[in-house]
Amino acid sequence: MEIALLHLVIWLPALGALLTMLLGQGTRARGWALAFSGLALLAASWLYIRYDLRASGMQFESSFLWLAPIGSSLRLGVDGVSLPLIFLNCLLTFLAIVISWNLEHRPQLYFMLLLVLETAVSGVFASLDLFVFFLFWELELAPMYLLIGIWGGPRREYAAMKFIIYTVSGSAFMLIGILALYFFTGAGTFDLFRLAQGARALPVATQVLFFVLLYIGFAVKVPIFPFHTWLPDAHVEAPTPVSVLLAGILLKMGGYGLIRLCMTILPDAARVLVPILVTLAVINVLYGAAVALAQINGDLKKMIANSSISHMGYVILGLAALTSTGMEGAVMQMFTHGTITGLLFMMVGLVYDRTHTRMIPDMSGLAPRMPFIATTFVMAGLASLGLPGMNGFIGEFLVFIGSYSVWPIPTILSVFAIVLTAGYILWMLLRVFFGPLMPKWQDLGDATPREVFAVATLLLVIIVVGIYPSSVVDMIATGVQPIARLFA
Amino acid sequence: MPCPYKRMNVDVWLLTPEILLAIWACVVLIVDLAMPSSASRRPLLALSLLGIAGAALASFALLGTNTTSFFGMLIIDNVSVFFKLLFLLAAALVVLASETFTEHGEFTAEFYGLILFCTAALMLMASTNELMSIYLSLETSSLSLALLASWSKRELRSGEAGLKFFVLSAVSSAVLLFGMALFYGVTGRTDLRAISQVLITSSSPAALLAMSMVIAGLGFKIAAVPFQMWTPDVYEGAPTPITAYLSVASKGAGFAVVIRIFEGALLGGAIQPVWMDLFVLLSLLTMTVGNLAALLQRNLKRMLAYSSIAHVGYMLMGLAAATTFGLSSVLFYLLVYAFTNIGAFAVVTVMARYVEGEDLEQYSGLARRAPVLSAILALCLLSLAGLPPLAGFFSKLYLFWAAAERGLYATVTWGVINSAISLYYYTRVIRQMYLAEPATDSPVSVGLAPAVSLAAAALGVLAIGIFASPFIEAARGAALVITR
Amino acid sequence: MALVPVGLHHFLVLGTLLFCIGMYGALSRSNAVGILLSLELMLNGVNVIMVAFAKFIDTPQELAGQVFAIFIITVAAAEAAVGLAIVIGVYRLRNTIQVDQIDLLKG
Amino acid sequence: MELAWLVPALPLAAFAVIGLLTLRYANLSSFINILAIGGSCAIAWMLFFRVLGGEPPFEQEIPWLALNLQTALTFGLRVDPLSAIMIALVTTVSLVIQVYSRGYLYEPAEEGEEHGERHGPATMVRDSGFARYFAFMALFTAAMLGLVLANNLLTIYIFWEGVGLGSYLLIGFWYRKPEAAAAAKKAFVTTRFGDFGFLIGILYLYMQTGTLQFARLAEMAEQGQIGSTVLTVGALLIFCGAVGKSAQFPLHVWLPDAMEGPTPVSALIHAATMVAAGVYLVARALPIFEHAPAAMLVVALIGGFTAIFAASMGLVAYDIKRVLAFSTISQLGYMMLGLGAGAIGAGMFHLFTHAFFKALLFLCAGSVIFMLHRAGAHDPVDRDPLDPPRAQDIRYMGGMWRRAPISAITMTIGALSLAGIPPLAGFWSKDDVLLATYERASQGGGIYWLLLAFALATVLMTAFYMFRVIFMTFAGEHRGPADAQHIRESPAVMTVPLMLLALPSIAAGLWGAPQLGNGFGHFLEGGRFHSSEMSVGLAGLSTLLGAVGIGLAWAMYYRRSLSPETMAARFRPIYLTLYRKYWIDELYMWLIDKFVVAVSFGINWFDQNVIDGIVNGLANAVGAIGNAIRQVQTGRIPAYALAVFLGLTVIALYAIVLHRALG
Amino acid sequence: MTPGDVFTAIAFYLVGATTLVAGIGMVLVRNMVRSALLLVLALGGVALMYVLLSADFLAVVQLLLYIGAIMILMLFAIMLTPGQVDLPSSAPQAQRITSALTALAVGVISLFVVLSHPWRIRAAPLDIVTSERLGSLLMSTYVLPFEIASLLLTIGMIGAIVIARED
Repeated sequence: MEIALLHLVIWLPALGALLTMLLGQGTRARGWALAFSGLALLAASWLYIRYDLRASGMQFESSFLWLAPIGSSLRLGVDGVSLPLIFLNCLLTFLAIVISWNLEHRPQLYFMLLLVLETAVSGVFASLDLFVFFLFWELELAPMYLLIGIWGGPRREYAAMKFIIYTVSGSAFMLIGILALYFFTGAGTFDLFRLAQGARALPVATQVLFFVLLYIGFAVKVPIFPFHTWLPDAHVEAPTPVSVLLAGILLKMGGYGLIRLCMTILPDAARVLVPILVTLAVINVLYGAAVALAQINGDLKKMIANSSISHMGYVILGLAALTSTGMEGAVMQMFTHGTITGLLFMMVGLVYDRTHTRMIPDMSGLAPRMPFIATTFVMAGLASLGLPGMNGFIGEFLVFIGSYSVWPIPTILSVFAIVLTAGYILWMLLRVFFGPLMPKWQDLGDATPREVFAVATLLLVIIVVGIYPSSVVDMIATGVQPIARLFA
Repeated sequence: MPCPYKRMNVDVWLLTPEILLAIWACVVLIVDLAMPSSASRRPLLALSLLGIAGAALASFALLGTNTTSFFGMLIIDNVSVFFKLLFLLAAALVVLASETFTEHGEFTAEFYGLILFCTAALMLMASTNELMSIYLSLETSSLSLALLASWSKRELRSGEAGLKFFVLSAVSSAVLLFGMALFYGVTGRTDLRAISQVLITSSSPAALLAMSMVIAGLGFKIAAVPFQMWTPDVYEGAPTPITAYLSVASKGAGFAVVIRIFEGALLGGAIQPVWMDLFVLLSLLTMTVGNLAALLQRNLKRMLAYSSIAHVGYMLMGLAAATTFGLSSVLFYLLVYAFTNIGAFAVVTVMARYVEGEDLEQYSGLARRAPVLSAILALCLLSLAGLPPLAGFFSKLYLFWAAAERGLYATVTWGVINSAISLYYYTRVIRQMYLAEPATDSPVSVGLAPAVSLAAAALGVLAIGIFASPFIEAARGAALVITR
Repeated sequence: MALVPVGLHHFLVLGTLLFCIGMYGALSRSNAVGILLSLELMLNGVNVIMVAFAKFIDTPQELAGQVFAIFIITVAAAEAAVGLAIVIGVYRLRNTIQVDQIDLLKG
Repeated sequence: MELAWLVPALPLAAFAVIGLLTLRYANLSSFINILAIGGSCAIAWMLFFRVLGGEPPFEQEIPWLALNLQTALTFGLRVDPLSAIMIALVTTVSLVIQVYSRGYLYEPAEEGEEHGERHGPATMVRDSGFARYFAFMALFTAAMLGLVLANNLLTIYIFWEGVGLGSYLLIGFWYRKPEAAAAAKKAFVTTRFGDFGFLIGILYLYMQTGTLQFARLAEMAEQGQIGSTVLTVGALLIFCGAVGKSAQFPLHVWLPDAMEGPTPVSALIHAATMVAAGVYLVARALPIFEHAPAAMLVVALIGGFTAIFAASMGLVAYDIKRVLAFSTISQLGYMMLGLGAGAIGAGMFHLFTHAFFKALLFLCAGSVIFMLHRAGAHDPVDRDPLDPPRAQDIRYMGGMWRRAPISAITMTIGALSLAGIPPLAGFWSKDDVLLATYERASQGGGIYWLLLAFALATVLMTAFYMFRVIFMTFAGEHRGPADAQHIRESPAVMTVPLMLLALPSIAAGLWGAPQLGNGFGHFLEGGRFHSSEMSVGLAGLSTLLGAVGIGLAWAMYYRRSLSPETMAARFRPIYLTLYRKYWIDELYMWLIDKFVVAVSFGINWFDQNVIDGIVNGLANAVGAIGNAIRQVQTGRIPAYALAVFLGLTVIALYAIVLHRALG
Repeated sequence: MTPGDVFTAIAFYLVGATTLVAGIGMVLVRNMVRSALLLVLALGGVALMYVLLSADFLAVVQLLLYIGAIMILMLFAIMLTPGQVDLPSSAPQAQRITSALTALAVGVISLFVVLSHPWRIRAAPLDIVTSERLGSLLMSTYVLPFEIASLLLTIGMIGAIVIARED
């Protein structure tokens, strides 16, 4: 029963996609999509509740031998690292479907792709077999490409192509890394833990090489400087719900890969490479913040996208600390960033739907015309700049406290970004919502109940987790414990 | 009265599929003569399919046989049966897809007949073990393909394609012949098995030159760089079903011969290190040239031609491994490649009725006009790009795997990078179909026969990947026969 | 390689030279029929080699070279027929068989 | 004592209820707010008296944030004399201000405002954000209460940021005014600079000591378990936060701008919340500071300097609220000076009294502004952006003494208290600070003499600028655009709070008066308190200086025997420097514009052109190679045949010659 | 060295030289008809070589099939493409030079190889009349290629007709 639960979470959306494809002509598609993503969300919530906090290690495991010739099994399981992310995935997809409700352009294909995406991402987080992991990883590509490419903005084709080329190039290296692990460990299996055992026997230089191969794949996804330039383009062009998913959950696949594959399988290499990782993390944090700040006269979405780069830098910083607190913070930061940036992109979308512009200088004083949107945008912004009481603070604080003892100077540099973040977020809010209302925006309306529902749900998560972090952190702590122990 | 040939170590039954096919080609021609000239030639399609099905049954019956006949010239083992079935499958799918092409043309019966003849020749190529038979069956297939390529007589490009194919194939086979002559001179044999016994220790310059010439001659057939120059032109100019057939069956036959000669006769010989290295070089060159040239190509058929060159590069990597696994992965690759390529070309064939030429522009917004058709093309292209969980990913994976097992890490890495690059041009087609707005809204209708072909291709692309195990096991079993 | 008696090497050299002359023709002719003619010369070069091997080489496969040569001549005949048919087909559409001008397909 | 959590929880709940449910009901919302703060006020006083009655410190905490499976950071509160005083103070002042706000939060009706030419009284309508205002006020109060009750650095940081949030929301309450929105942002970002240091301080201390509990830290510091370097660095980092929140130099720039919020908000910010938080933090962490003399010196230096520095700017400001703001900065400097001198009692006592009279002063100023608004004061269209709005510009006031006696009297009380005239509250507390500084100086700290001189000079300046305001506002004839006839006293809902606040402004000082046993100090520091003899000389000197200041103001602004204009003209460079606030805002703007933003634009350029340029260039290069390869496909048969033979040649050469040569 | 050898040598050099010269002429002359006739001469020379190589049957086949059938076909083709006979039948000079160099390279490599290789020469060179023997070989040992050749001819016939037929 419980094993089935995880399978339900993963396969329900796929089933939904199939049914949408077969039965969901026109706007009927959205009903199917909503139903199945809702069911998946329910299943994920149930899984979340049933998770045993006293145990560390994998739970809800199941395994089916699948590709006997190469020794790959469909082995699934979750721990405290992956389960929050799976839950986040289900939640964000559900909300993405809610806010796409009135989509008129080719809805059938759209909703089908969203569901496929959901299956792929959940699959990535639940796979314990690297080959299956890779399959799910790649499964996400085509839907994302089409989602950006069909429903995106004016430069959507360029952005979609950039996205896919970057990701595929990255995952090509990752595949080489996975195969290299397979061959050099001689384990004859893709089982994560068996590979991890085998990999420890390898010379450190070899491990470092493999780490780098895997790293490139994940670094593109996170994205880590200098592989990041696809992200702003993809975000700017992607439609709102897709941006939500892209920032909210897809980037997390990279961070997850780093901790689940790189760190778990190749701890010795991780130890060697952390100085570089830390440097990159700091660059990400400050560089992303600086570029976000530079968008103050530009594109709202680009600013948020670059803030994502900055915030994902914290994830890397936390991981590079190689302490349980740092890793916990990194995973928590992934979760919180998923909710916050998801919300931010949702808000940008709501504003854009009304003004049809994303250029910050074109907007001013919108708050009186859309009080709800303004309020929630401000709250999202505050969460993003790490205000305590919102969950963004929890992630950042854990990262800082975990990494400070190991990397004081890089941590201080990263902490400085909280000032920069406050600067650009508040500056942006100021210019968009406050001050005198431009006459041309006189007739804008506020959010519809459907939008209110989506926004409020995310906001609720942000605040509840912010006030009661144990609801997530405790689970994450069980998950990172075995990994951190590798470095103890 | 006992068969006189029994005494002479000749078992005609082993040739049943080829004979059946040849006879059936004649039957098609005769039935055509019997039909009134105004009647629809559609029944001929069914008739041809019947013949192919019969030949396929006959080939199936040979499965598991492992014998030689005709004084060692005919070899029937699982590899040859595999290739026979592969060619028959390609022929069947191409015949099905060609309905659109033949419906307005003349000489429909001759078209089908020639395909059947050609298939028979290719099947012979895959099951001979002797230089003369190889040469003759290769020439037979080349001639019929040259004729088929120039079949659209009012089409400027078709004639040009036929001429190019013909001249270059003749040049190449002259080179191949020189090589065979040298092999004969060095070993005194034309029988591959005997040649291999002599060459086990010899790596004289003459043997090496002979080998080089054979590589050059067969390089034409499989379209390896630098012998690939004809490929884009001919693929573009030839009628699309024939292009599909060229890219799958003819290329497959080329590989069959390469496998017989190199993985069979020359395996373990003194010159093995040389040809292994050569294959690696050719592989690198071929995949790179193919992929880069395809990158900005706007003509869909030409792009697929370059892509097929790139795929030869990948397969050469598997051959360069010179292991059972390498060979079996090449066989598997060919199977998957057959499904995907025929699927892609079938879409182009169907679309020929609706669009002018094959420029990508013509496929704008196809997803709106023909969602299923574009989905199949997209699947095939993504499979060619090697995106999981499609069949193309698995076939490529096994190939790289085999090469990696042999220690060809650099080659594999380069191959993976190439695959990533290749995604760009495959995606461009998908972009055109899904992202661009259609110029017209008129829907595209697909006839029954092409639909069957398309469905089979799509099914293959989807299913072979996910349920790869049995196929891979079968391929491994077949490969064992050769490399043992 | 003595001038006399004439042995295997002499014939091999002759065959090779014929092959290369034909090859030069195939490469430098711009008339399609000219290319076909050159190809015939190449095939004849190979034939000379084949037959020479048949005569001089120590082989259990008696006369294999000659048999091969017969088949090559057969192929050449069929090739000529098919090739000329194609050339005439091209000529009919384009009014030229200059291969330099037959370059609609390229790039 | 177990009810302590209710103190912040009640206002927080009020915030939630108003924010989520009753935003549409203005009156109801304000009542919810007042009820909640009233309730927490009652509890706070109860707790205060329990602590006063000698109950031991009470701590309560729950595990909140698991750092790993073994350890968790806690979320906890502590009721001890320090926090007991603070919660009582905060809730009381806040409650009074809430009540006042119900009257204040009206604005002239919108019609006709566009033209700016209206005269005569305005119809006052309730501000459209009435309910929102009370929600924010509740949040702000709750955050401050949480902050003072926190028992560890993490908890305090959480509420610390909450206070920042509250101030952001309230300063930007009239977000339609660009100045207000900008001021809100400025307040938040500037204090964030301080928080940056504070957060690092928390991380640093946690790494070095393994705990964030104040009690535990104090204990460890006392027992010498923490190295002195650690203490110094930790203390200084924490002090960074205090500098930001308490608007100490050089992070003081946000506070004058924070006047853009509604006046009761300013009252709250300046009196009991927000700015007091910095001082409170230092007081709370004083055990750490005490063992780090260098840090103490820095605190005193910053405090002393800020005191005189801010006071000097107050001398020339025309905005009634801005003068008060500078005075706040200056007084906060005092408190810091007191703390830096090692006298927690002095610093906190000044905080305590200051809360009352500064709240009083602001509410009075608010009352004046309200009256002027109601009387129809409006801004000309071409107002110099450097000038304050007319309703706040003391140059356009005057003569309100008769029309608004309650406001006038209470404000004068507040001003006297601030000027340190005995026996008002301000006198006692200011004297405490001076005394502490004096003692510290006489113990051999040369630099402390200078600080004492600063402090004394500040006394003079404070008295001067406060009475400059009093005289210009209330004395003489009305000079403003408002019709003097229509100026009349504010409603009772506003004046009653004024009167209520006037009482402690007069008398609160007695609790800490040495003559009366300095109950405050004893209560706060318990056994550690050492009462110092009041220095009559010092007290006399400061009183004298205060009187001189008042006299000077009287001479210049009442009797006009000294023309301020002439003075300004004569000392124009000085005047301008002060009036333009030493150009520090301009400097910061320049730094941000020309440095931070320029750098970020530079990085953005780098991102677009170099990083992305490389990527796109690579892609284009690959494409170009592909096209080049396609050039080989000339379509000519001889070329293709040539390729075959060339290929053959190369392969043959490789096979026969090269392969062997290469081994 | 027997007189037979000398006779053979003289015949070889005479015929060989003629063949080569005819071949070279064939690839060089501009007029296609002359080129075809020179090829006939070269092929005739090859036929004589077959005689020297004890391949009497082949010599006959060469004369009949090549010179009789193929060359007639070629001449037909040349005649059927009027206007093409006298056009520059060679490519531009640059291409001719590359072609020559390539041919030279292949020739040098091949000659080096065939001359340096230690061929296993049989003790007694083949010296019989081969026609009959060939016939029986084709019908027994080489029956498979023989069958394939018949398939080839069928295809060539059908295809050539279809392609060459005027619509």
